[in-house]
Amino acid sequence: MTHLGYLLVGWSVSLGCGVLYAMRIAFRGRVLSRQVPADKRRWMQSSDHSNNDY
Amino acid sequence: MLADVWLVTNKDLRIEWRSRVTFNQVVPFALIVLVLFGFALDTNRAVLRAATSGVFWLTVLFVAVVAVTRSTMIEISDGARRALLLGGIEPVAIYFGKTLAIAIQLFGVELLMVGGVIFFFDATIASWPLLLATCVVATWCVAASGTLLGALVANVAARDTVLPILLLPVLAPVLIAASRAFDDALGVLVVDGWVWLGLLAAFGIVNATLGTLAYGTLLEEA
Amino acid sequence: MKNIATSVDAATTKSRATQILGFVVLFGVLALILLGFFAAPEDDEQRDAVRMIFVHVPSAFLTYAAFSVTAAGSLMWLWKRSRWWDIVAHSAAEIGVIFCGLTLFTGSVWGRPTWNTYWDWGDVRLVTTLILFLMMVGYLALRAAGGEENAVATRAAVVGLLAAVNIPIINRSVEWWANRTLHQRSSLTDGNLEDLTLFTLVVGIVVWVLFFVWAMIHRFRIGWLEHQLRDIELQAAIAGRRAETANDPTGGSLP
Amino acid sequence: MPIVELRDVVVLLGRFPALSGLNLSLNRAEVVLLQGPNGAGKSTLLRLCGGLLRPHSGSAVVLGHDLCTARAALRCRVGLLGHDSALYDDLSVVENLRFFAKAARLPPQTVVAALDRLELSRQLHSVPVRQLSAGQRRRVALATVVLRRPELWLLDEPHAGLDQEARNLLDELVAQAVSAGATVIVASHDHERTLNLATRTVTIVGGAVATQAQTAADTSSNRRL
Repeated sequence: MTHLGYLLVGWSVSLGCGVLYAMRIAFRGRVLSRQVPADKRRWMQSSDHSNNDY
Repeated sequence: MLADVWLVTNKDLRIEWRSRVTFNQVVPFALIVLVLFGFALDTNRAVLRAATSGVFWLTVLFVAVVAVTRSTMIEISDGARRALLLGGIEPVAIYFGKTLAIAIQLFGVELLMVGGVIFFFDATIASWPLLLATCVVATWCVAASGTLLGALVANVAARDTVLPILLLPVLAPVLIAASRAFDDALGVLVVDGWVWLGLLAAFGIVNATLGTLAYGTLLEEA
Repeated sequence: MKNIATSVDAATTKSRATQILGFVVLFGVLALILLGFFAAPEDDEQRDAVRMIFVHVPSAFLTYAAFSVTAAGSLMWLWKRSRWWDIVAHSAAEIGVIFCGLTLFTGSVWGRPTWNTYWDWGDVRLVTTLILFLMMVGYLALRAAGGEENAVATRAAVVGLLAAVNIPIINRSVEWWANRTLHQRSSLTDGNLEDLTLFTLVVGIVVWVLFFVWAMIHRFRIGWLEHQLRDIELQAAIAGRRAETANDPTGGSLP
Repeated sequence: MPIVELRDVVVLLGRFPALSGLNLSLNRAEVVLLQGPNGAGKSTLLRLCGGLLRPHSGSAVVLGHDLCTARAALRCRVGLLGHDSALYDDLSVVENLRFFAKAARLPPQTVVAALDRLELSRQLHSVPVRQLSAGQRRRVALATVVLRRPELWLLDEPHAGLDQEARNLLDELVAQAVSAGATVIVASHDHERTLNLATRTVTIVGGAVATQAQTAADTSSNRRL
């Protein structure tokens, strides 16, 4: 296969970045989840009391 | 409305006239940058001449960062931003007033810099109308984007570092277009400078529109 | 993604849907590697270097998709002032910057064997993408600089829109600047690609989009949790202040 | 209709709740003495009433303007004297006042009238604000408030840095404004002085009202001016 070095670098950096980022957000989500009580972890529902009427 | 714009411009220019910050610091800074580029590129006269447009506008961008910072600082020091808000002037008038003040100052610096490149870089002017028109329009673009971003970072703690990070990429198209137009005006490159000028005008209009829409919100909340 | 086998843990940002999605992405990546390296044929001119297309083009596609989401989220924040849209804009910007960096990187690495250069200042899309990258790095830097939550959101939204508005102009300007480009005209539409190459490219885009969705969901939930944490912190601070009021040492006595 | 109507107002400075659920209702022509320890939220309350801050939660209406939506309209009708003087250092006294007068669309003669009212000598008119003493600076800042004839006066430690003569002048100005129907909120440590005028004292602790009381000036209605 020609240009194998270039291909390996391009592919591995792309996939590596994806995997690292995925691990990072999964880990960070885990850490943060432990700090927030379960009733506040409903993603789609707003519990925002601040004045959003501008 | 126009009276309010002039009120703000007049105020900023008057403050500049009294404090001479731009004149005493920015003009020497601009000339030093030009001279340093001269040292860096002086081995080859042709290289220096070919690079003149780019060097000129790159220097303008650096100067713009200083001018915008100064324009923002006027309103932050001693609660003057509060004064501006309490004054009852429309945010749009404040935006255009401050933009105009920055533009006038930058234009003055640019005229001195044109003298600088003629003197140090051996530049010859092929078309004065194109040169001056480019200066006017590009300066407006720089001032319009700068005023908007100046208000945006005004209350950020790290505004001195955040402003260039945001402003310089936004001004990249101005650098490109103004340099090409200057290439034509200086007779360095065979391009149609007026087409580039049109592009600059489009950029200026778009960014001033965005500034008009966003400035009030930024002044109130950010 | 690591412990897919375990049941849904209460204290994570994953859910049944994201777990399945994560699985699909993993298999998709494996399939893409097999397709890209072994099934797709080599190009007549570029030889095997063409296989870079399967990571480069999907990344570029996602860059612009992600920043469009950021622009939309910014606009919606300024209009509706809903925290939801603000977090969407932030999440998409963060993921977009990563893909934008990868686009630039894979493009350069691909450019070396095919165009014999890592970088060309005359290339329209290259320069446009670089400026976009710098703008969005500025966007994230502004976010990171911190401040009051709503103020940060408003500032960031203006920068997000500024980038979105300026990119087409930059694209036009650089095009005029050079009137030349190393990029082949849109690879997808000119019909020069082999069927299997085209199929692999489509698989690549689909896999990348699925990963984007997976990452967006997780990143959004992180943003949401951070917002909740700030809210909890704020409620505690308010309660603390109120306690001061209740235990007023002077008892409100007047002179 | 109350001039100031605040209910459960929370105001954030950064992430700090400077006001933590404050309730306050003021009527026309009241003079309120705002007391409380440092960091209690007095200045924040004044800046809020001046339309410079947005409540994070709660409802706040000042002079009929909702502070969540109509701060710009409110700001034209209030006069705020803050800790800092809100003047342009490099402009002269007259230039500063002219700028504010033009911004508020007031006739030019109001500038001279305001300066005369504050007894600023003519020699000082063309001096850059940078060169003024702290007391003179304070007088000019006060002139920018007087100039606008606000319906609500918000004075943050107005007596600080003023000499005896200027303090008397300030009291006189406030008394005149009140008799003309203006409402005044004064945050001050100088109790004795301000108490003469105050119809009410409000003590703020921890970003909320701890106590409030009517004062002699109000009940006996023979204010010593």
